[in-house]
Amino acid sequence: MTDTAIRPDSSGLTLMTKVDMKTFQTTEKSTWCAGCGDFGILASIKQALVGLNLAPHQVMFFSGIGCGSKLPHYMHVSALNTIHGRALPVATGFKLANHNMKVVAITGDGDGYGIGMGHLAHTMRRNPDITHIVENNQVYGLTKGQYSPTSGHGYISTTSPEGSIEVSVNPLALGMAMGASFLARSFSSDPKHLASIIMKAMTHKGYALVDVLQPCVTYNHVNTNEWYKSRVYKVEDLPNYDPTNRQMAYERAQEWGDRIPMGVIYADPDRPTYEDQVPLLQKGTLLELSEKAMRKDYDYESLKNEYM
Amino acid sequence: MTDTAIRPDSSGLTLMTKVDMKTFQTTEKSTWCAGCGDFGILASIKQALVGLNLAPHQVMFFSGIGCGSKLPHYMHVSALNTIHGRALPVATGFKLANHNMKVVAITGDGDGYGIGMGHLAHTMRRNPDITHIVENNQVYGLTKGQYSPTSGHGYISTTSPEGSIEVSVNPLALGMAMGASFLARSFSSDPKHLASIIMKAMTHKGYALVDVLQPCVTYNHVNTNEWYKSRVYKVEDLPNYDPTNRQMAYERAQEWGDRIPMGVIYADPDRPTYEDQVPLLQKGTLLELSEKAMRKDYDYESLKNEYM
Amino acid sequence: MSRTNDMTIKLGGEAGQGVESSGAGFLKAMVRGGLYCYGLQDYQSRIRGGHNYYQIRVSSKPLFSWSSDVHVLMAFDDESLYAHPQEIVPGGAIIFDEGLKYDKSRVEAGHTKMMPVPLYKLALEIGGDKVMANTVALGVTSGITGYDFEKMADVIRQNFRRKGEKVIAANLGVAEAGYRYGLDNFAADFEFKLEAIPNAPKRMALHAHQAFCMGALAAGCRFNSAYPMTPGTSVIEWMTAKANKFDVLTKQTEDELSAILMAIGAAQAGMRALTNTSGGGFSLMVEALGLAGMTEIPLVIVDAQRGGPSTGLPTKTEQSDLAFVTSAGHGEFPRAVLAPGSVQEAFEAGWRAFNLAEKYQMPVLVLTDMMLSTSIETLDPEQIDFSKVEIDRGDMVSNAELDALADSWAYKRHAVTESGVSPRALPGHPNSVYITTGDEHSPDGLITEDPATRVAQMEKRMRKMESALATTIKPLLYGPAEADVTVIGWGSTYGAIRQAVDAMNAAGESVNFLHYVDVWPFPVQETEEAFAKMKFSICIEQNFTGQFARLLRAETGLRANAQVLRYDGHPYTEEDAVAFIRRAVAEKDKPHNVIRYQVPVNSGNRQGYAPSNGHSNGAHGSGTSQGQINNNNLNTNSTASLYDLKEEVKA
Amino acid sequence: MSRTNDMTIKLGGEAGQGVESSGAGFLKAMVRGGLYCYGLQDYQSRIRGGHNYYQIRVSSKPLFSWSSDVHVLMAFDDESLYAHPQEIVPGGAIIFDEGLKYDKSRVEAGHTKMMPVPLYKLALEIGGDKVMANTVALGVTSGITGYDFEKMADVIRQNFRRKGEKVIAANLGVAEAGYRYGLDNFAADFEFKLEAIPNAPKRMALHAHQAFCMGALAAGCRFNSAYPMTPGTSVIEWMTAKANKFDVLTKQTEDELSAILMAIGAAQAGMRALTNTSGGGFSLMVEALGLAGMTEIPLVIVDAQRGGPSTGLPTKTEQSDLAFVTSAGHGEFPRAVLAPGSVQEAFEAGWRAFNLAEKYQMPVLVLTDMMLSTSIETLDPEQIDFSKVEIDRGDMVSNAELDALADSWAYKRHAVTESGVSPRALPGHPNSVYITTGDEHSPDGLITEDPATRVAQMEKRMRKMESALATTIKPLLYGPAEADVTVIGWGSTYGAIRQAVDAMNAAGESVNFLHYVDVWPFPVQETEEAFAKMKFSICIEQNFTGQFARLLRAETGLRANAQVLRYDGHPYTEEDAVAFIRRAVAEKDKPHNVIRYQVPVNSGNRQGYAPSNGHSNGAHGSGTSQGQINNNNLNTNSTASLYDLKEEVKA
Ligand SMILES: Cc1ncc(C[n+]2csc(CCOP(=O)(O)OP(=O)(O)O)c2C)c(N)n1
Ligand SMILES: Cc1ncc(C[n+]2csc(CCOP(=O)(O)OP(=O)(O)O)c2C)c(N)n1
Ligand code: SF4
Ligand code: SF4
Ligand SMILES: [Mg+2]
Ligand SMILES: [Mg+2]
Repeated sequence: MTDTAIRPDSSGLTLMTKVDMKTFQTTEKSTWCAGCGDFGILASIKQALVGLNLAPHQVMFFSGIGCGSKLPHYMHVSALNTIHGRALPVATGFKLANHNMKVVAITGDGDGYGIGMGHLAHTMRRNPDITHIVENNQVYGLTKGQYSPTSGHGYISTTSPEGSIEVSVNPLALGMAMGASFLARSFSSDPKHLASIIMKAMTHKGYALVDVLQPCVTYNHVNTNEWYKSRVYKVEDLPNYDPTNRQMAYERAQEWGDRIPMGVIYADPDRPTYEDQVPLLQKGTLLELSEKAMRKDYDYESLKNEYM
Repeated sequence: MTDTAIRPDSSGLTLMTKVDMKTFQTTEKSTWCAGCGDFGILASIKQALVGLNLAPHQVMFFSGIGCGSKLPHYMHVSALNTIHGRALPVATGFKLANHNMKVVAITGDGDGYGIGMGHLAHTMRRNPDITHIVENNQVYGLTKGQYSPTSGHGYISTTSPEGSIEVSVNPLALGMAMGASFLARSFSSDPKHLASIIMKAMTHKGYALVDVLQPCVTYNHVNTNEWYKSRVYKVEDLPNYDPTNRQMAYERAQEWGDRIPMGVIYADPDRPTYEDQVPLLQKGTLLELSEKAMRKDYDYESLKNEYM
Repeated sequence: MSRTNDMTIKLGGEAGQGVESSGAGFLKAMVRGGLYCYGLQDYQSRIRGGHNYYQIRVSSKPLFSWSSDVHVLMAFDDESLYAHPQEIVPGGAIIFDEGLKYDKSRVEAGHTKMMPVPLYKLALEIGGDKVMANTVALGVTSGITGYDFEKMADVIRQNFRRKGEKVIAANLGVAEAGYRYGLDNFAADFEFKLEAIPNAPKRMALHAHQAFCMGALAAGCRFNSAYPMTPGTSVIEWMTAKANKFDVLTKQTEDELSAILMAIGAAQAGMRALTNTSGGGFSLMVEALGLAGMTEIPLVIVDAQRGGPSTGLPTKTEQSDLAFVTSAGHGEFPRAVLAPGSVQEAFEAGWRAFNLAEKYQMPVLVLTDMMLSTSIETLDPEQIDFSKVEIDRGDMVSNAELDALADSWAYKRHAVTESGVSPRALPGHPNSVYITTGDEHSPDGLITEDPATRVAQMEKRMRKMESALATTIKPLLYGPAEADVTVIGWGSTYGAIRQAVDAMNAAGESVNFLHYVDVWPFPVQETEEAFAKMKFSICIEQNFTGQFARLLRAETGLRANAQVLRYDGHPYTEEDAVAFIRRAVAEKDKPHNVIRYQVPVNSGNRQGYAPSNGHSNGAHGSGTSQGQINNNNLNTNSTASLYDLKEEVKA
Repeated sequence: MSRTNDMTIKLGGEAGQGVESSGAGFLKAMVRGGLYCYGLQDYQSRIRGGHNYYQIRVSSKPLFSWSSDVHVLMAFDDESLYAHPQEIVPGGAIIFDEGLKYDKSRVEAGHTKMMPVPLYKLALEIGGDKVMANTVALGVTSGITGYDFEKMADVIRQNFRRKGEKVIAANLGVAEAGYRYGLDNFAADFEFKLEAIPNAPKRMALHAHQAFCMGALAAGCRFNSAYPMTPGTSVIEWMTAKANKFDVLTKQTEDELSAILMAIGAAQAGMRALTNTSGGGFSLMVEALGLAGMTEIPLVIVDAQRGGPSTGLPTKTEQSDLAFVTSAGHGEFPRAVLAPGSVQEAFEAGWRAFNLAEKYQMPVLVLTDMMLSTSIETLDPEQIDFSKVEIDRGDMVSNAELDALADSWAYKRHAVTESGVSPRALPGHPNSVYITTGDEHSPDGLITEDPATRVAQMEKRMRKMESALATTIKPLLYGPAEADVTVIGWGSTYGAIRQAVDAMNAAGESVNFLHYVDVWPFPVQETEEAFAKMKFSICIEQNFTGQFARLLRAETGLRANAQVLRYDGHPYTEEDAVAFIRRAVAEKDKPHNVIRYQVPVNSGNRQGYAPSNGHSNGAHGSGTSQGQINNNNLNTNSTASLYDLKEEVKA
């Protein structure tokens, strides 16, 4: 043990060794059901990290609780698997402390859009440079199939035997209302698209939401793989689609039903991040700055004056 | 004490005696600062109740914690002054139990849009028949002037000496994203307008938000009475404004700055309330129905069969 | 030891293989044959895969706990073979698919009868679907134990009645094929038998949450808001399933804060309102709990405990929320905590909780746990006695009384009274117009900071604790009135301890059992009286710090002579309890002996396939002789401090 | 009793009248004159209006508490006249505006010197603004007490230095006018005097939160997330004010959940992270607290207590979160609870908390309260000793050590060790790649349900409690090593008890004082040793249920002979403490005597204008004779049960 220089050596995003899919591989066996969409999301995340040439120690993952939130256990990466609905504030605290590391938060729909709604809305307003991937299976998987905040009207489950009677959360519309700077959607069964969207989200400076449609083969027999497949389309394929155009984005964000838009729905590349707006953090990461404090290298005696 | 017929006699909204402003008067002295906008809100609420001919026992008020949330103490009405940020779920529970009573929730901006954000968004999705009046002074009054979720960018306070760097909450835009069925705004210094808007909100079937601009004379020296006065205008005065038109409403909901719209910004009179969609509640209030249970008038023995 | 109607049948397999539903069906078939069953479920926090098991203990006498000894294991995957062989008694059997590939070296088959059966083949050939392999295996079990096939057929007919004749026929077919196969190939060489009792009385097989809900429903509870959390979820799911028939409104909320808050709102309107959760969710309810305490709004909260802290062991059992729930919330307010220990006590807690809540206008917490809320007991129908359910709403102001008031100012919601209970009027009546608040308040519910009013209100509220003591259940003494050894327990350890006490007294030892159902307010006087009669006492609980022992000491200054603690997530078996009691007695000389359950070294890997009992030394079958507990399984700490663990450090 | 440099000066008025800032200025003027001051603030939960007061006790010796006796009252409204007259000692004075209209019958002026002064007139005429009336009154106080006007002038010059010469001159002018007025009209007939000490040493006047923050800052804390809540808010406001100079990042969050969660995130990155709140906010932090416990993330949480439960008494004091914070959270995990009792102890808690948190990788709770966090003590600058601040981050893995690891798989975040502490590596290094989780986990931080791993991790974590005991502060004995009477206290009662003990020993009685600063893990051994030496013990605390006494009994089985409890929201005065101790001694025969503070009957109305002391019988001045406590003010309960309150019911 040493009381100096315990700050980890994190040289930003410069790469030490070439990363590939194997870099992130673990022996830990996943607990997901065969056919679960989370497998595709895991693969796409790894792919995106490879694409961005990010080593395991350069990225910090946060997750909540749910089937999907177990994801960081199944890859070799720095991570904190937090509690249900609470990944975003923890991720924000970490980012404020060490903005040299890339920060990714992974949550389910119940986790991120339900119990975590308050943190979600306020994080959007703050715009920390965090990528938020939501495994949206429109159901509570881990607790065995209750309806979730994104379940469709009429969705039948053990706690809604006569069908859900709440308006489903529209995360993209919410993001637009709350000033989020990047809003995207993809699909776990289109891993190439998903990986490319995650790369874009991670490249975006600021809070970036990736709403991932994810079939839950065990509990959600309404929003199945086929259900999604037959509905999704890519905004990239629309002529002249401009995600920086708020009005266009707002229209796409509203769309859900026979057609479901995927891709980068909205992006404001100019909005400064929270970290950018804190003058202190322009001097370095808070963690770096705090080394001086660990050396007691401040004039604390002067604090006494105002009380004398 | 008697174990029968403890259900209060609440014959819906039919009136027993004529109510007037005096009906709601109490001897309790308010703790608000002289000049506080909350006085105007209190007066307007009373006026609206008189206008709707609602007696004190026919309305149940809920509030959170903050200067504004003390309001129900200053009028003669049934009320539960809950905890910070939590009025809406309590109000919803009450409404589900006894939908014969009108339910009004009163919160501050910190209370309703900050700590209460999660409940707010989910209540909007549910659409219980609750009127939610937010005393929005863009500051934390009772805790002595910290910035609030609606404080403007750059707002200086003890916890934001260099100015707030978060995007302010836009409650109307949030409401549109979350499927709220009634969204309005008014101003504490225009009590006539405010009273009329509250009446409309209370007449609307479903969750109705009234965002009330309220000068805090002690702490908010930016958003003063004059600041608001010089900016507000009424959508009623716009030619052809139609609050049931989502696109029109969306445009007005976005507006904040030199001009601030007031009035009923959005209304969807057709969206069914949560209570309307629960088949059970079509038979009567839950409280009425539960009298049968209090008499033990159910075949409980039959429950045993499935375990035999 | 009897070879008939005294055994444990275990099913092991992956999540999603239907281990639990198959087990539950077979259990029912045995209950219908007049046998008493105890069904224990063990599953992992995952939806598919992993290793789950279901274990049915059968007896001709009432059962309250499981046993470490397994007589028949149906292994639906190789993991089940590896995880459980040590538990199998000499002469016991393992039924598995003849095609199952497994590592023979990991299965100690010496004294076990291996029974390979063409499970999948029979399922496919006769039933047309491989998923019926479970049913084949159950048939085999019927066959080798000689259990009346008709009982099983009955349950199959009932369980599939909604699926139509064809499905019923297919299932009956495969079951019978299994039955024949077992009978023909293995029955003769299998010594453990099951025999249905002629004209068996009808009995119920159910778990504590089902019983609790019946009690709550019968008490008039018609509002249940909750957020899903294992193992609490089964409460709202049950209430929802019964909602239409019994006019219940249930509401899944956005989080646990909202769950308790909605219940508070409904309660304020006049409903008997219930919310349910597990410890993690309860953590989020604490602020609102204080609101209910301060505003004197009655409320019932079920905290179905699981392994903690934090997300902890989501599907494992523990009794580790006691200290938390008794003191949760800043400041001080009255509450009651009930900890039923059996299915019947859970039923009674279901209705008693609402009476306590309304009589004393305070939140009432009901502590259950993973084990209690999933374990099936067999009850005589009279044990769920709806005729005994009382509805006592306490001091409520009737409409007539309100009518008689002078005006809408006369009623004082928080009037100071000798009992601490202020007559309660519901909003809605013209003379019941009042505010109440989580701030300190005057009798009329208005915010105050006046010291005298504050003191009067505080004392008034806290007096309700004293008043409530008059109606809570005092500790129950089970077994002989006087005994050499007294075991002290609370909540769900009831079953294992009760069975252990019976077994030990039958073996000529002298043991009795002081069981706490209602743990708060604490029954000081009765505890002191009970302690005065104890010769040697042992407090057994399912947590690390000995929370009940600490509560007991805080309230009375008294301590048991020894403490037994377990926190690996698995409940005590009867044999565990017996062994621990004997161990404590044997170590009588150690002052304040703290004995901690240690998991046998060879009990599995990180993935969690370990059996929870201590029979790693191959000594099976009786569970009643002193020498049986492997020293590895018990760890003794002879100092008083709960944190003095240095000696316990291994490797 | 000395007539010089031994008095209490009180200012009373509406919120917003500047009572506190005026009082604080005058306090500084006296501290600069070499006098010791203790400043007590009392305000209501409102922004304007109502009744606030500020009370300054002055002495030539160090002070730790306030006194019930008031010598000068500056009344800025009529309410102040009605609320406080009973407190004024014979010969004491009330200074008020000559134009103030008040009900003479409500002011007992018999032995009090009424001093009407043209406060507003002088303020307007000389200063040009009526708001300076406060300053006039302070001048009058200087005048009548004969206190060196220059000291006051000094403070005025400093306080207004940013407002320019004109403002300074105006304030000096009105102050001097008041001074003259007092001197000329009343000084001769006023017996209580203040005298500056020549060449007075420089001293500091500050409260516990300021001192705590200095300690935290010096310990390297540079992250503070919080949500405003009285009285906790002053922590983040202080840190924010110093942020630029000391490179601190503070963050006001959307709620308390987010406040603790952000702190957890920052701590995981490697920051020394702090969050602060009051009990209601802490209620919302409980789930995350368990996460920190389970993931072994170090964290410091200040819970500034106030009157509970629920919103309770937002601006009044209480020590009623102890039971809650020691057991908050489902399941079991290690934590420490520190309860500083003075400004100096708060400073030390500020840096010690971070060492404890990081050494044992667990959450550390610091309990302050309304009284402690607003009351000003006078300290010698050496008492805030930055040179003594140690930074011990515990067992952290350095970059060099990480470099030396074989690969990125080698490091095990939750390695099982004898001390329970696993060497901690921060994320960011190529060989520090690990996950951790609130689920039970293996040493490498992966979710597990394996019983053996679970048990090993649980025991490892809990061993840290034992280890932590090595570095916590053990109970401090104040006064003679042996005494007839021992008072036991914790946290903020320190000042009143200490002063009482001094006063009583000076009066020839034999009393000492066992003060607990670090209350959890509980120092069992030291407590047992201390109890062995006690002849008659009295536990004094500021809550209803005697939470500390209960903790003590839970951990040791021991009880004090008598208990004193107060929960009206107002702190004990020195005189209160003396009276209670004597009362307890006088009632020695009553076993387990529980004495409760009762508010005098005539102490005000619902709006809360009551003084908190018991001097309603007109016996003033000395506070040291036995008969002084009015029976109305003490309520004795001679039974052991805390809830056995029946006898206490009044009217
Ligand atoms: C505070 C709290 N409440 C409830 C739970 C139980 N719980 C675990 S996961 C989950 C929801 C899972 O749904 P989602 O977030 O959509 O994830 P999925 O399992 O569908 O991937 C719940 C309610 C918990 N762990 N913590
Ligand atoms: C859980 C909790 N956190 C914090 C507080 C402290 N608090 C009281 S009111 C308030 C905010 C007040 O702001 P707002 O809601 O805008 O109401 P206003 O006073 O401005 O009317 C806060 C933070 C509290 N009472 N409870
Ligand atoms: S339950 Fe659904 S979400 Fe969970 S692992 Fe299975 S398929 Fe995936
Ligand atoms: S502080 Fe502001 S909001 Fe509060 S009462 Fe005063 S003016 Fe009104
Ligand atoms: Mg989901
Ligand atoms: Mg506000």
